[in-house]
Amino acid sequence: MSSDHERREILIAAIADLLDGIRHVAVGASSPIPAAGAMLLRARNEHDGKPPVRISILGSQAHNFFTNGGIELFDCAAQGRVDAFFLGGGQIDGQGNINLVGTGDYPKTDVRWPGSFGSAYLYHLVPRVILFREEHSRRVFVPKVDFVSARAITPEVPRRGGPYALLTNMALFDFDREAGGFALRSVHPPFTPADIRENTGFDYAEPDVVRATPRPDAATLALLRGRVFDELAETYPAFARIMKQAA
Amino acid sequence: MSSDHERREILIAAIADLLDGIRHVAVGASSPIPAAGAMLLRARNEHDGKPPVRISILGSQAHNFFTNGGIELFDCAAQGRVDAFFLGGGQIDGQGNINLVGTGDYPKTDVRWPGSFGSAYLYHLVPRVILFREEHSRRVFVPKVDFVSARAITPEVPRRGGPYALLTNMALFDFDREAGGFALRSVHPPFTPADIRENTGFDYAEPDVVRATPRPDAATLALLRGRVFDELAETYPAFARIMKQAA
Amino acid sequence: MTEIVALEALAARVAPGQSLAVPVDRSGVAMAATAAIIEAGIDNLRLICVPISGLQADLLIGAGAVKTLETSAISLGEAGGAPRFGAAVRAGSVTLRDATCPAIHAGLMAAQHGVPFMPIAGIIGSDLLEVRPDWKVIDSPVGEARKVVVVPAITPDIALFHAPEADRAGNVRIGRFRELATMAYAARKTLVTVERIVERNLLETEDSAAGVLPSLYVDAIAVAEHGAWPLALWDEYPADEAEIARYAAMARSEDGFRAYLSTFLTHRKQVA
Amino acid sequence: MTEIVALEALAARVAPGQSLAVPVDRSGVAMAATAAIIEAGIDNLRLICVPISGLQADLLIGAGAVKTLETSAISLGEAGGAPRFGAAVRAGSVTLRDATCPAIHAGLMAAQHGVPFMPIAGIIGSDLLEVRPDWKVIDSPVGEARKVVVVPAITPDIALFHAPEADRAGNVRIGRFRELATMAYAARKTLVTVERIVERNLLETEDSAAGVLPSLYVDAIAVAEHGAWPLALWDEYPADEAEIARYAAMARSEDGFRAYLSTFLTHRKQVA
Repeated sequence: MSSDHERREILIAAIADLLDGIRHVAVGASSPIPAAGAMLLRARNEHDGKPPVRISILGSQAHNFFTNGGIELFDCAAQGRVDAFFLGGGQIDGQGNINLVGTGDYPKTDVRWPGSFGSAYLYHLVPRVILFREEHSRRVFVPKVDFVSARAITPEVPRRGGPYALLTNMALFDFDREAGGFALRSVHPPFTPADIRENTGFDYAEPDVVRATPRPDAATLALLRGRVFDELAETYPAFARIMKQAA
Repeated sequence: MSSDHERREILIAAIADLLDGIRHVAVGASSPIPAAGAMLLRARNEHDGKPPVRISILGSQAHNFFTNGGIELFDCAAQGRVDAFFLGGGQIDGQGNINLVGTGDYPKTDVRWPGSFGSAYLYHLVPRVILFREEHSRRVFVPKVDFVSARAITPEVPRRGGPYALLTNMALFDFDREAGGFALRSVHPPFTPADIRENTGFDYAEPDVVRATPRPDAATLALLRGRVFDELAETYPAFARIMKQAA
Repeated sequence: MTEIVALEALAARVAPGQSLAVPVDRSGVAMAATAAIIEAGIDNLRLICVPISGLQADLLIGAGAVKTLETSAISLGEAGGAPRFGAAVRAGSVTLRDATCPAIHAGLMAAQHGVPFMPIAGIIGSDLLEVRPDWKVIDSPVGEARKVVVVPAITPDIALFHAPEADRAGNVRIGRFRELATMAYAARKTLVTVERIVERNLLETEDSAAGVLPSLYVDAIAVAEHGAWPLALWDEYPADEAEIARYAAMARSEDGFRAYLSTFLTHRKQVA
Repeated sequence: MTEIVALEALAARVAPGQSLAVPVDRSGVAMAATAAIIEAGIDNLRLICVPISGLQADLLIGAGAVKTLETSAISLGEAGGAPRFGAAVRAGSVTLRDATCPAIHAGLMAAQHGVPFMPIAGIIGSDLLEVRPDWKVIDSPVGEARKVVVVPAITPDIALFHAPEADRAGNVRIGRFRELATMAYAARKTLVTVERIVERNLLETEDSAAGVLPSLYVDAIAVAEHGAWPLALWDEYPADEAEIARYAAMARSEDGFRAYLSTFLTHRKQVA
């Protein structure tokens, strides 16, 4: 990968592909790459005459069509009206569980992160939760999280939601709900499957031939560097400016 | 009682007295006499330098300070923010239970009334529920209601609400929550305690000497026929006009 | 995304046998759409009144369109009792699901929050618990020992109401009548008639957005001028009390009701 | 009825040991009042963040005013982690009640509706259930057999927030930020700071009323110009990101925090 900006373009395009087919995606605050991915899908669908995509960006004025206060995103998800959402995690384990609370023993955790936010709820209710964590390291991807903010699989209760994929700076994984774990789908150039294995603390399935994550094609890049970064600038002016300058 | 209009003035003044000390009274739609009683209390408190009285009239624009839709009155009562409310009843029994559904066997009732509205809920939650029913007859005041829309006494569950008094065209009763029944407080002239006994289908306590319900004094009448009927005209123009003409 | 369609097309989205949630008179009742539903012969409806109804329910009942009726009351207000409701109760031709106002709100809120039930204060001791076996009394699982009533989620197939205006994107102005939003959150589909479509974006400012139901919850909109008539629409127009009284008088008999209905349906077509 | 008082008098209505509900940054945080509370030495607060907090909580924690903390997250957003929160967790000086956003909303709504608990979707499988023994998992009393989480009612002693404006009667404009209304419905007392008092009646029109918290729920109001600073207030003013970054840097050490706090309290007095 020749630059930060190219890496980001790959991530944004990968996110747009992961979102293909959805009608409504919600994006958390301070998430320029997921937001750009969602906007890219919206622009592409519009260009291709496919169904429109609705994007809610929490905390954004321009992309907020909620009018019932802070509960509305959660209610909306519970009603089945949110198809995709993004979650990160200080730790993510091989079973897809995420930890947003801290490491070590609760409550006097060694490292304390902000907290679980809405994860414990939304993980059950949003069909395509995309785990997005740029740092790809054994510190983040652990065999077992120290605190389960949100659990991926709960056979004891019906649920429509859960992890769909895991996207990092190095690779893209699918989550297999039947098997209850991740499977490597593609590796972002210049990384190799061995790099992924070395930097991932949990076990995962790996196909015999692992493909490279595709770079965005020319049409995608044109949409991205034009309309999408312009739209993104409303909510993430600094990020959009850097991306446009680099392009 | 020399006229309909004098009878109504007695009822309005009696309601104002029953509401004495409250901060917030809610009045149902189509209830000009309870609304006038509440407005009389408000005017009197203001005149006497006593604490202000808030009046919510359901369905009124001018007396609506709710902004959260139809649930707000009910929530407000559940929060302990409504001190008094009025309920009627196609039947009311000696235990204070009310029937707003119908007579005979449910569901194919012989006579069907509109339905229970919010009574089953508010009776538990509003400390001073004033039962107001102009018709005073054995048809209305029965030993046992055919359908309990709302029950007055439920020892199995904690509650702050319940009946406080029963006001009719002929008399005023107190409700005794300990004893679980009504006690005659006063009889509107020209009726006698014997008239009340004859027209009431349920048993009730009666003091040795039953006083006459007082006619409003001059100061009260002045407030009522002036300011109160003017205020009432916003919500009940026809009723206020008739009352002012007769006065 | 919200579609803007003709009134007949909107009514055609209601299928026989569906559950249909409608609001109290003062919140904005889709009377023109109700006429179109009756005209289209859609029947076996499971009507859910949020939390009470009047002329709209009585017309639908009289027209034979209602199979079950969940409501806290049916009344024509100043004009008195609802005659076709009364007749249907006596005939046993409609299955009653008598309720109390906040229980209907609570059931819709359960659907709004995606939970199977909602606890509710009060009600204990009421015979409503006898006639509503779907309502349960449980021991509170938290706090001090006490009984609490729980009501199941109400998920209407269709929510239907009338509002002053919508924008081109399908955002609908509902003002303070937030039960309209609750109905839409809870329902599988929401159909709205409006007096007019406006060209501005109703979500544009913080002030105008506060009273808006977002298009996310609105499946189809039809313009129906004077669409709540003869009922009132907020501060847009008052109820036509004379017309409602005329209905109350005529609907006392089955024949009178039929005559009224025929005129009412004709009137609707003349307006449209 | 709502009283309009000075900022210090408003802060003095918060007593040590009370539970205090405060909103997320974007809804309007009463930072000037927070300074007044710290200055008045009010401590042992049980802070309830609706549903998360940032600078406000970190300042109160750093000042030693917080005994227990119920929140779904504490973060300074772009400026990174909340340093005094982190230090307090390591020191074990604050009792944590970790939550998830909709559970805090649900707890407040239980209080709003006057019920002891509220069911909530999801959560099952989360370790939050281990650290929140007051949350229960029950068998749904209605519908098909399934487990459901229930959370107890949250009834704050005080709800405190900042808004653009109130009228003389005490009606407060809250726009779309309806969690502010939920807080007020649930709380025993509600204290509000505003940028300004307006002379018109905010309930006057259907449009302006839609975004109003009625005075019925508001105990006291104080004017505090720029009262959310350095946080944003809706579209009135943006966050002072440089100031928040300065805080984030200084508050890494106890001494740095003390120095910041001292300047912050002084600044507040200069503005007032």
